[in-house]
Amino acid sequence: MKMRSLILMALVLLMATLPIPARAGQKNIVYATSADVTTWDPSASYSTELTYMVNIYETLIRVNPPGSKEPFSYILTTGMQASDDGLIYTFDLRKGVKFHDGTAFNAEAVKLSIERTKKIGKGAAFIWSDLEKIEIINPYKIRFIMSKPVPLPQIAASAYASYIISPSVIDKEPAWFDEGHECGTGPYMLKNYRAGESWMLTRFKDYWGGWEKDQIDNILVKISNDSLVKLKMLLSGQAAIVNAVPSDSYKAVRDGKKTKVVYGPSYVNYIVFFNTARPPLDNVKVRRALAYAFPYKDIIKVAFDGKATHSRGIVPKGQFGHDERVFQYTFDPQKAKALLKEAGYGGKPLKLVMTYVAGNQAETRMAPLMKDQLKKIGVELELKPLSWPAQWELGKRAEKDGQDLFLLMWWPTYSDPYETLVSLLGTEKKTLWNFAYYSNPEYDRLIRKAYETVGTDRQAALEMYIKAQNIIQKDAPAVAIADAKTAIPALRRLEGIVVNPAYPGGLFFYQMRLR
Amino acid sequence: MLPFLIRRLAGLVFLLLILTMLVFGLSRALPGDVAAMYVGLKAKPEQIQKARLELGLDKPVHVQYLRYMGRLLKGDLGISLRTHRPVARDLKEKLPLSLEIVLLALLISIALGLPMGVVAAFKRDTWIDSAVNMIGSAAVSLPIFFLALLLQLVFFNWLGWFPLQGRISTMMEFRDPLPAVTRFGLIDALLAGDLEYMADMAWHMFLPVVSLASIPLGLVARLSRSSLLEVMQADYIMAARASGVGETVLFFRYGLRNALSPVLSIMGLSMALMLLNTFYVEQIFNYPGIGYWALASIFSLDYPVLVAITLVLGAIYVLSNTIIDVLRRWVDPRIK
Amino acid sequence: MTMKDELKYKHLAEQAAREHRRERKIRTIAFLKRKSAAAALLVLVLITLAAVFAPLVAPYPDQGKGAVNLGERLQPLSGKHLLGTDTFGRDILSRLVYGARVSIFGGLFIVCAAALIGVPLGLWAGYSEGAPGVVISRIGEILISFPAVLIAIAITTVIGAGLTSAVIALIIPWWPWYARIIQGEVLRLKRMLFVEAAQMLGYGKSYILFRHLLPNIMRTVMVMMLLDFGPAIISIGLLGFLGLGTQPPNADWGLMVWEGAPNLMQQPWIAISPGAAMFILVMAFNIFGDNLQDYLDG
Amino acid sequence: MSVKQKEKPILEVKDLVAEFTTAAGRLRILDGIDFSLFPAEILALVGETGCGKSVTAKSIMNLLAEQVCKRRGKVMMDGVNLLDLSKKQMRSYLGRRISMIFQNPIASINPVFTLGEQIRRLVRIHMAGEITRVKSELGCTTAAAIDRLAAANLEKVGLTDVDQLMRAYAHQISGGMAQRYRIATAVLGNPDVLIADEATSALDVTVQAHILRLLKRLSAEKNTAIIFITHDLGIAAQLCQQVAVMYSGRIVEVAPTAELFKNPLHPYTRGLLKAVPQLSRKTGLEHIPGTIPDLRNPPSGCRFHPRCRQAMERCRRLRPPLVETKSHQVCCHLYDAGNKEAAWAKS
Repeated sequence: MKMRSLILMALVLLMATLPIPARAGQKNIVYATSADVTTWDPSASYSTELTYMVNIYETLIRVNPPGSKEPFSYILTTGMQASDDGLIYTFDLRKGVKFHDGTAFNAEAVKLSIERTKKIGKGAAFIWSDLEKIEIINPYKIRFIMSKPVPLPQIAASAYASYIISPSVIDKEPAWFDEGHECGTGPYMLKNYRAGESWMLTRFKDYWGGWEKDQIDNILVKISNDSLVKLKMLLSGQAAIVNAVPSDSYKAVRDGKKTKVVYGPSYVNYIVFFNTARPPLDNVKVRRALAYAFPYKDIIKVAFDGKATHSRGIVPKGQFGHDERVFQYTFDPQKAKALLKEAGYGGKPLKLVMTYVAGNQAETRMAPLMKDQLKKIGVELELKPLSWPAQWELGKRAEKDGQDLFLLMWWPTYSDPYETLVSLLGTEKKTLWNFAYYSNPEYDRLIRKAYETVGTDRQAALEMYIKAQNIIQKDAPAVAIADAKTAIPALRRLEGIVVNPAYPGGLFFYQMRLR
Repeated sequence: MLPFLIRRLAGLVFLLLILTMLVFGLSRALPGDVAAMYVGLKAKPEQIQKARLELGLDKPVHVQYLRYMGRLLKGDLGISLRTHRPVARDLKEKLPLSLEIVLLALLISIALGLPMGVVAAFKRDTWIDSAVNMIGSAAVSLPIFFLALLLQLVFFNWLGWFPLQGRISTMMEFRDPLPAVTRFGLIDALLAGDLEYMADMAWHMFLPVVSLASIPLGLVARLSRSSLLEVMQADYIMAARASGVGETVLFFRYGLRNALSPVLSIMGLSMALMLLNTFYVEQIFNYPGIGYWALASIFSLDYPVLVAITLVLGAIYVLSNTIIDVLRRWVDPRIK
Repeated sequence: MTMKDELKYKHLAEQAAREHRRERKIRTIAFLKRKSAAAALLVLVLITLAAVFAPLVAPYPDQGKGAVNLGERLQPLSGKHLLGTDTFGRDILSRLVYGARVSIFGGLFIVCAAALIGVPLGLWAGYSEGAPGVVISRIGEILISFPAVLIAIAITTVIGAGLTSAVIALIIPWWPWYARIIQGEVLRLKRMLFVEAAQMLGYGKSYILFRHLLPNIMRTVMVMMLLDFGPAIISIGLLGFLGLGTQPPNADWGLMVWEGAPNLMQQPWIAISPGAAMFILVMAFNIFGDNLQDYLDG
Repeated sequence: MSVKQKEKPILEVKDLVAEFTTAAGRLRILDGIDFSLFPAEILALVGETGCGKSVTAKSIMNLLAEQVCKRRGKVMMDGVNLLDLSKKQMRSYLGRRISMIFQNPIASINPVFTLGEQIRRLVRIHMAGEITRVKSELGCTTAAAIDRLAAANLEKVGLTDVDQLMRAYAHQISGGMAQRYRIATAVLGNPDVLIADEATSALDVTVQAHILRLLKRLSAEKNTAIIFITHDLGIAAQLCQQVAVMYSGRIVEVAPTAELFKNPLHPYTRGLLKAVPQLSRKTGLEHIPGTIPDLRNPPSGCRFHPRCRQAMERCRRLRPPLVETKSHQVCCHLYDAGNKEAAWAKS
């Protein structure tokens, strides 16, 4: 081994002689993350690439973080009027906006983009299903005509499927985009794309918003699935911002002299589905018993480093539809035991299987805690961590032979509870997301009605949503465990990190400043 | 020699054929709706159906297989379900990165292991000998993932001599990438005359290479020692000695060359082993080669990628063994 | 042969036998005199005992089996927890002891199974040259060139992750090595013995073959199995590390390293103790195996 | 020719003892070997396998690792005791003054180098003088000179088609050729003593004959003394002037060939002769009852006594001295003073 250390020394000396210069004057940061890209096609994009999409492309309007005065802020528009029946929306488009290739932004671009998305029909294109047609009134005035009074603003501001693409590339195949090409109006442009490895977001000089000092020139994105590596990168200052560090390390980062953790609301929540299609979980009492047996507080402490809220219904905290009037299950072993006894499972221990995603830090941490507590009420929970596709596949064909409990991490596509409520527990002919295999016509009717009311009478809609959620809490086909908070570890020098739960994982680098 | 090579090549083709059948069959037999994965999270049924047609998954398996082989011959390995990029293109980018560190590791393990073994044998039953023995055993006993983590802990956290992760410093990545000529980073950097870049890459490769080299190094050191000791007992050595040939010549020329062939034959195995170990090393050092890629694809059941990787690994395994057999014939004329 | 001759041969045979026994006794003593061998053996025995009597040895058996203990999360090394506790407050030492079961018995199973499958096939392939030989070695080649991780994935997606699937996944590419070696051995011995047989007339070839073959083979296999133990244990660890082996909350050294890795900076002991344990065990096996090999080669 | 030569011996072995330290304990393989070898003499060293013939040769050549084999006694070559020499010093003797060939010729040629490569190296080591001579004579390069000499040496031992042979490898040539080649390499330094250890046992009869003739010629031409180790009395008879019979680490009888066959004195020699011609390891035991003694605890006194039909009480106690009869040297109590008559009576 002497030899090795010699070589090592030699190399170190070599390094010393070769200083690695930083680009003077430029504000460059590294973002280390596991958020990889599944497609660069803004019409089809429906996954983690959102982080970058919101910097490259823009939507007509953007949902503001909870607690803002205004629900929306205008991006590619300057104004919006809705008809009373909530079927027609008119937008005034922003003038003087350029796409990255210099093409001018105008009504045609909007029409073509939305229609392209609808035509391709990938990703979240379904959000446009109630759009009848788009009319260009003049180059800077455009009108959306809907078949039903659905909440168009939320849709137009959706994190997916509502980006405006330059007419110059509107006919390109998805493959062309996936090579790493783009043409949006956003403040940053994509450069040096190495799939699954790294790429760069670099400043778009003629961004309509203009540039001030301390804004970031280049963001180097480095894909890293290893939270330990990301922690080390952050602590050593190699990375200015990362998407996660090991659960037990947040405190250290939070209290670090150079590092901080920016917390913000998030619509991500963790939900356990009970297999209502077969015993013993076809018995509502057993389902409730389990709901009472989960150690919510411990889970939040161990799996979320204390930074999450005990769920109240499957609509996450902060999202429209979440309400204190929704019933909340709490940790109560006695009640759980009692319910089990009522259900006739007093004596012999129950054997149940729970699947979850092996790679998900939070889930791998909450699972053992659940197992431990269920044991105390006489339920033997077998843990079955799987890769996501395997878990999903099992769930889809699982009514009879698959899991009993399905632990799911979920986030809504756009900021209205309908999607969550219908996808997760609405009646499905062929299972896709409803891993409780639950079907309740009354519930289905209720949420649909709410969805169609929200555009005109928000309050009435809210009441309906609450009613619907309480139906769920009563039948307990699924119980939400925790509503996560977004936690973004970063260097203290990096300011202006804003968390917007409507854009899960989205980082608006344009708003950041590097001091 | 030529017929031998032809035979081996035929063997390779045969092997790959079987492998494709196996892996392809598996990828279709195993659970995991390929179409759904292709569409991605939150896919809607109609989208999945669309994708199924798009990918020709509605056809019977053997038809799919034939299509696949047809495309394979054209060098098309399909589309990644996860990144929706052509697998062949990613393979072209990532394989060289891994080969680079694997070959370096192989080089190191020979360059250090052989001398270690030889010296140990020459200084038989001295402290040197037992030291080499110990080091050898230790090297083959270290679980690769544990070694990698330890190296990180020591050389990054404590000593700070070597970088933590990646293949080049982030500072470097803000520059424009090198022209990809050979796609072997070091060579490309050299061709581009960018020594700084090259040094930086070497610096980043060091820890991964060391982790990979550990096991082969141990194997080589131990094997070269034992086989050399055995050879030195042989009649022809004694005969040469009896006719007055000096010890050093006996040992380092007559002995060593005879001892070489078993050492060589361990190399093929080491190659295969190291390629598998890249799965771990690249994960831990965040080094974007096929190992890293493979692992990511494994956990998302990205079948097209997995098939491709299996084929490549199989091919490399056979080829490296062939090369080694050629070398062995060269050092030992007896092998027929 | 005359009566007298027979008696004499009998006498000679006995003498030879006595010689042999004596030889072996002396060599065994010499073998155990080696410090390294003795030390290795000691380590192996201790770890094996710990594994077998885990419930008695482990300070907190239930935690070894996975019961969480949130009161004492991430404790450093202390009198109460000799090797500290992990993120669920579980006593690392207890988990090591239970993890040893996986490593030792898993390894044992793999090696034995590989030998049980590989040796007969190898014998067959070597004895009846031609078709069987070719087929077996071809199959072997394919399986060997097939990454175990992928096999593991395949099995896991079907029967779910777990020690069983990991072990199966490892046996599949493992047995061909035995088949290969044995086949070669048989061929070599055949050549050798037929030459001899040609010299000493009278003996039937197959008789010679088998009288000499089996003992030789058995020795080779024995050494091979012993030397394979280390790699087998490491391989299990590798799969465990990827989450393709033992499933939480059960203990497995590879899995423990994976669980501990994220805390490597604040609580290094969580990942280092299982890694070190694995290293020590494998090292012990290798040293013992080497010595035994020298010993058998005389 | 008689044992008492006028000229002084070229090699003189006195009370050579070799002890092996093995896992099984210390073994006294050689228990005091005495013999002398005269220029151009061919001495046969005969005995059953395991009696220590080869060990004798190898201890003379110092080919055995020190840590394994401890040697005592004298191996005198013109006034120097070879046992006192270090391996380094010994090398100046090996191949030049004393050389050796082995039982299995093919195994004793390095398989991975061409014959040419190996003999050239020996030429370079041993024939520096000739090389310069040849160079000056033919005005050719060193390499060419070496080739020439190598070829010449091979032709001397009756090998034909030399160029091709030099390009060949050990596994490509026959046993006979291999042994000729080995002889060529062994004698190219013109050693005074050549030890041939079972040099012909592995070869078939016709080839054997050739090799024997070759050795005879050599010793005649270059007046090399040869120690010819064999278990085959027949060959010994054909080739050698002098025969030494070994038993369990001792030389029990030395005599001129004819004399020995006519009138063997030692009971063991007699036993051996009875076994001729089909004497060989397996059948040898049948004619002399019992087996080779266990060297871990050799029989007291005369090591042969357990198998000796004429064993007397003193044989168990005393180690017999080397007795000089008029033509023999014999190591047996039958022949020391007082017992001669008895012996003659018996024979």
